[in-house]
Amino acid sequence: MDTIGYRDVVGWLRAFAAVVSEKKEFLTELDAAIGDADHGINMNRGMSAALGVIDDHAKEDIGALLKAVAMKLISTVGGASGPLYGTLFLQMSTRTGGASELTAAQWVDALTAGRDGVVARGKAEMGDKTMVDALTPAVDAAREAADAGESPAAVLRASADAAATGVEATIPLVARKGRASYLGERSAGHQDPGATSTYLLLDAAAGAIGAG
Amino acid sequence: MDTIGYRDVVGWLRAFAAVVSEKKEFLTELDAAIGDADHGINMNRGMSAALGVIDDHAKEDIGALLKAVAMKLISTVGGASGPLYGTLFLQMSTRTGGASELTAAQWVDALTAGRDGVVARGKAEMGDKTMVDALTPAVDAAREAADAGESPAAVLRASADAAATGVEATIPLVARKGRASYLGERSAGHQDPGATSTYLLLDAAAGAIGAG
Amino acid sequence: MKKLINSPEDVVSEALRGMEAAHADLVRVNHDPKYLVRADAPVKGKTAIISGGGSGHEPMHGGFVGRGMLDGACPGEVFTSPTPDQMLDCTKAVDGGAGVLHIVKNYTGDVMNFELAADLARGEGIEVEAVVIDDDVAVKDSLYTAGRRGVGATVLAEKVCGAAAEEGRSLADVAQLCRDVNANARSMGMALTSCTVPAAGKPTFELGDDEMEIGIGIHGEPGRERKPAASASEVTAMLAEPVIEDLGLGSGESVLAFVNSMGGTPLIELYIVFNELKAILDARNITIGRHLIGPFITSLEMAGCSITLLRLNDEMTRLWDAPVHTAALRWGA
Amino acid sequence: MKKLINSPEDVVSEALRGMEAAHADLVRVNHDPKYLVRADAPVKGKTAIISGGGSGHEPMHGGFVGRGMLDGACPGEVFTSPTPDQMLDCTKAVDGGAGVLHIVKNYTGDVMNFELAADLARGEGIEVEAVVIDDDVAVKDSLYTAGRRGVGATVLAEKVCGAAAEEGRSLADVAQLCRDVNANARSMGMALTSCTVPAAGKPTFELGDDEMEIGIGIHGEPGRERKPAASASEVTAMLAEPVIEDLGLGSGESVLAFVNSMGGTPLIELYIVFNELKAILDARNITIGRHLIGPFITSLEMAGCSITLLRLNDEMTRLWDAPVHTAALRWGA
Ligand SMILES: Nc1ncnc2c1ncn2[C@@H]1O[C@H](COP(=O)(O)OP(=O)(O)O)[C@@H](O)[C@H]1O
Ligand SMILES: Nc1ncnc2c1ncn2[C@@H]1O[C@H](COP(=O)(O)OP(=O)(O)O)[C@@H](O)[C@H]1O
Ligand SMILES: [Mg+2]
Ligand SMILES: [Mg+2]
Ligand SMILES: [Mg+2]
Ligand SMILES: [Mg+2]
Repeated sequence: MDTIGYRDVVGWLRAFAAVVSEKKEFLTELDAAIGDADHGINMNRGMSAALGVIDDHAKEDIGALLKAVAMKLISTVGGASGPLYGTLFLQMSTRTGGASELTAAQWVDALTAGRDGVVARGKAEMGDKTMVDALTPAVDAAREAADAGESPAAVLRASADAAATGVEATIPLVARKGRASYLGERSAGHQDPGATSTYLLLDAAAGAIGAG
Repeated sequence: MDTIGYRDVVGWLRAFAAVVSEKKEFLTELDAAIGDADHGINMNRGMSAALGVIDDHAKEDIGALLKAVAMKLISTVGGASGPLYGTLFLQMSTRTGGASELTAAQWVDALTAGRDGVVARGKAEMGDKTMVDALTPAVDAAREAADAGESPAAVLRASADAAATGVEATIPLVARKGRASYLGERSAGHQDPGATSTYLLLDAAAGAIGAG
Repeated sequence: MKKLINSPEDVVSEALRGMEAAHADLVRVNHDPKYLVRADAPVKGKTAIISGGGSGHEPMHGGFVGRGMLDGACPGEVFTSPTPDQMLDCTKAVDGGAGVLHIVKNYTGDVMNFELAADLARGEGIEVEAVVIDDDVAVKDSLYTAGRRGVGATVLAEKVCGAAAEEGRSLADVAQLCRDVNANARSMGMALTSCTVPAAGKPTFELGDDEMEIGIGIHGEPGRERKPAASASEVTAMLAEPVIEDLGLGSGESVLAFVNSMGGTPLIELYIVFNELKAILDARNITIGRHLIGPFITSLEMAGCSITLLRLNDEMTRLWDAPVHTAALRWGA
Repeated sequence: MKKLINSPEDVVSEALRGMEAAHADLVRVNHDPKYLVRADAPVKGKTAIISGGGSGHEPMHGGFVGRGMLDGACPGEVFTSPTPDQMLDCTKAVDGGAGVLHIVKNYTGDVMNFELAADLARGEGIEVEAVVIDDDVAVKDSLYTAGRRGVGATVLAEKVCGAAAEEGRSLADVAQLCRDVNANARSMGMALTSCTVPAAGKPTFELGDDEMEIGIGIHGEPGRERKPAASASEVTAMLAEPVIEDLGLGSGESVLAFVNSMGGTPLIELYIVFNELKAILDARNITIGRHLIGPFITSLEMAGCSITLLRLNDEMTRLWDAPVHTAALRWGA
């Protein structure tokens, strides 16, 4: 396959909802260590609600679907991750409006817009120990793979792998944004929950779309 | 020795204060099981304060000393045991006013008056699982020994031994007076704290006066 | 034991100094013996009301001293009745010539100490009446036991009688009203955790991770029954139903519903319980005419709650609504 | 986890129903999306004030809705910021034409969600100002971090600004006053125990039997430093001194001293802390002009306390004293 179709996107979102539900406790435990023990709960509340939106969505319009998911996340997640994930999907939707399939390059454009939206909203930089630390390497790796003419499946795999490395890299960091920043030095030695869920998001894409 | 002198009484009260301080945690634990975990603390607060009264007491008047101790207990112990022990000593003092020594028979009269005061104030009967269950057998045994012409030391030993048996006997009882009564059947199987401190009082008398 | 205290012996006296520092506009504190009275005590010609009991139930009683409620309060050691000398001096300090009502919770220690104090006060020419509150349905009331404990109804009686006294009612009247409140109020409490008396240093009882005690009193003493922990809806029914039965509340009646935290249960959970209580009362067509929700008669940091229902009539409702200005209850002033 | 709840998912909605059942005279509740507004909202011509944040801090914020304080409040899930749709609808429901102030605690989530809501409300033609409260000295304030957290000063700002709005002051005025309160208030908190988020089912962190966390926030998040548990006197100094330094309080100044329970710490201990705080302030010749003592901004059942000091001037004192009638704070009404 050389494009990502509407059904692939649906599969991706469903897979993400499934893995968030499955790893809910794990994400919450990560947040307990350096935050307030709700990240898994927050994401699961949002993605469960998003499932309804996905089911109800009739038009094969990737942008419209991503926008509907974004709005649902904004109105159900709360916390820091609600506006951040909401913004990620919302910005992706602006690049994919009307499309029923995306080339690898279009996907990378959308993801880049999503990442830029997250940065604009949360003002975190690389190394602040946030989801940006997973998102930015993922965007870079995806772009590189797409520029090299790789298949969508390979592009998605590359971005998921880069996100995984980014998540690892958050462990030693001292948080400078979000709730974990209140811990100062004590935040070092723990993996960032938001970066972790971001990796799960991108890994779900690689799994669902690569397999499709 | 065939009488109980003023110095014996002082020795008794000091010995009681010492044993209450030593067994404070134990008495409190007994109270934790069927009451509110303060009997040792209450008695210790009272007897520590009573020590000051004893030290300050100049006149060799047993009744006056017992009265002073009674008033101190009433104003420092609180709870159920404050008025009860206060009344015990107060009634004993009414039978010993002006005396600087007591015969065994006079001692038994005083103790009987004390017991009657406790019963009048608390309205507990034998078998209600209270300090009366230690006091009444002790009074009976003391009277029997005194009537048989035994020495004060023997009379005191007999009453302490009877109190010990009385304490044992409280274990299977269901409490019908005091805080333990709220537990109903669940109070059975536990030794009554007030009966236990009463045994310690009478045992202190046997130890201090028998030895003196 | 972890507590914000300096030493167990000083808990009561230091907290009293804190009350004094905070509420000098409302209360005057005496330290030896310990009692507090409203700032303008004695109020000449007014029936005075005092109460007292072990500490550890804050805000009761000290937090209820002030206009429209108590004239004085005597704090004992934690969970231990105060002593007659405190009660006597407090009685003398509040007597404005119209006599003093002692509101006594039915615990052997409290009753006996207040009896001694009343005898002494009468000996000094002060008219004293005592009313014993015994509203706890968890305890069987019997001639052969210490009888029911005094719990939540105490707070309600102090408020209602305080308002009546403020209106100039006689000692006999206020005492009768206090008996009426007691006769029309019942309570039941439960605990999810024990509490730790500072001087004891460890929890009074141990509860397993999925156990609760139903029918506890307010001294950290164990209850009548240990059960598996249950939902708010089940717990509320276990507490409310015996109360409703015992009061004989019928369709069409109106009650004051008092949902109380034992200390460690947060407000968010009290509102969940209140929501359940409302459903139970609605189903029986009993109206919640007034309510009180919060930690008012506590057992240190114990987690759990109690429910008190008071059958309301117009007069009690009016007296409940009357202005009150104390550290812990305040409205209309 | 033992709590008086039915199921973790329903905690917030059922507690809200409890609030609705209890306080229909004070508040009107909307369930989807969740918010509450004062019973007479919108008040025509009055600057409206709303706040909101995660649940689990009760009585904040819902307990502060009513005359003289908040016009509306948005409860999020436990310890999770509410969402922009709640804030938007609440803003619309309270706007009386004079604009709406959003009082926002400085947490990334709260700030971002309120930003979204303010954008949406402005898009619908409602004038909105937002003031971010960041009074927690435990957190270093830096351009490169999320900055200080909003804690105890929030309660004080809501009361003072509520009184100003009630007097008819403009949105710009009330917002400026809110910034003034924030600039003159600092807080620091500590925990003796963790708390358990219902949906998580176990304590957020574990503290040893003789450990405490100094510098905690209000979300059960660990603090900056774990220390051996200490006496009330030492703990009070650890909290009060950084607050006094950071505020630059000097001899002769007057403060509002707010001693707050995190939920599980009983009132008797708060008064001990207040007594210590008084001694510390006395030694520096700082007067306690006003005070607030109790559980007002809590973290579920967490044991611990926080101290907030607000530098008072005559206007703030007057606004603090102005009548307020809410579920949790009430005087002069
Ligand atoms: N300013 C920010 N920019 C980007 N990501 C952030 C920012 N602040 C927090 N996050 C992410 O949000 C995650 C926490 O989300 P969550 O626990 O759901 O919200 P909250 O912190 O409000 O409880 C963090 O692990 C981090 O990855
Ligand atoms: N009515 C009573 N008559 C005699 N003794 C009583 C009575 N009520 C209680 N007691 C005794 O008091 C003891 C408890 O004393 P204590 O713990 O100091 O007081 P409290 O029960 O007020 O906490 C009981 O163990 C019992 O022996
Ligand atoms: Mg979180
Ligand atoms: Mg006891
Ligand atoms: Mg006791
Ligand atoms: Mg959160």
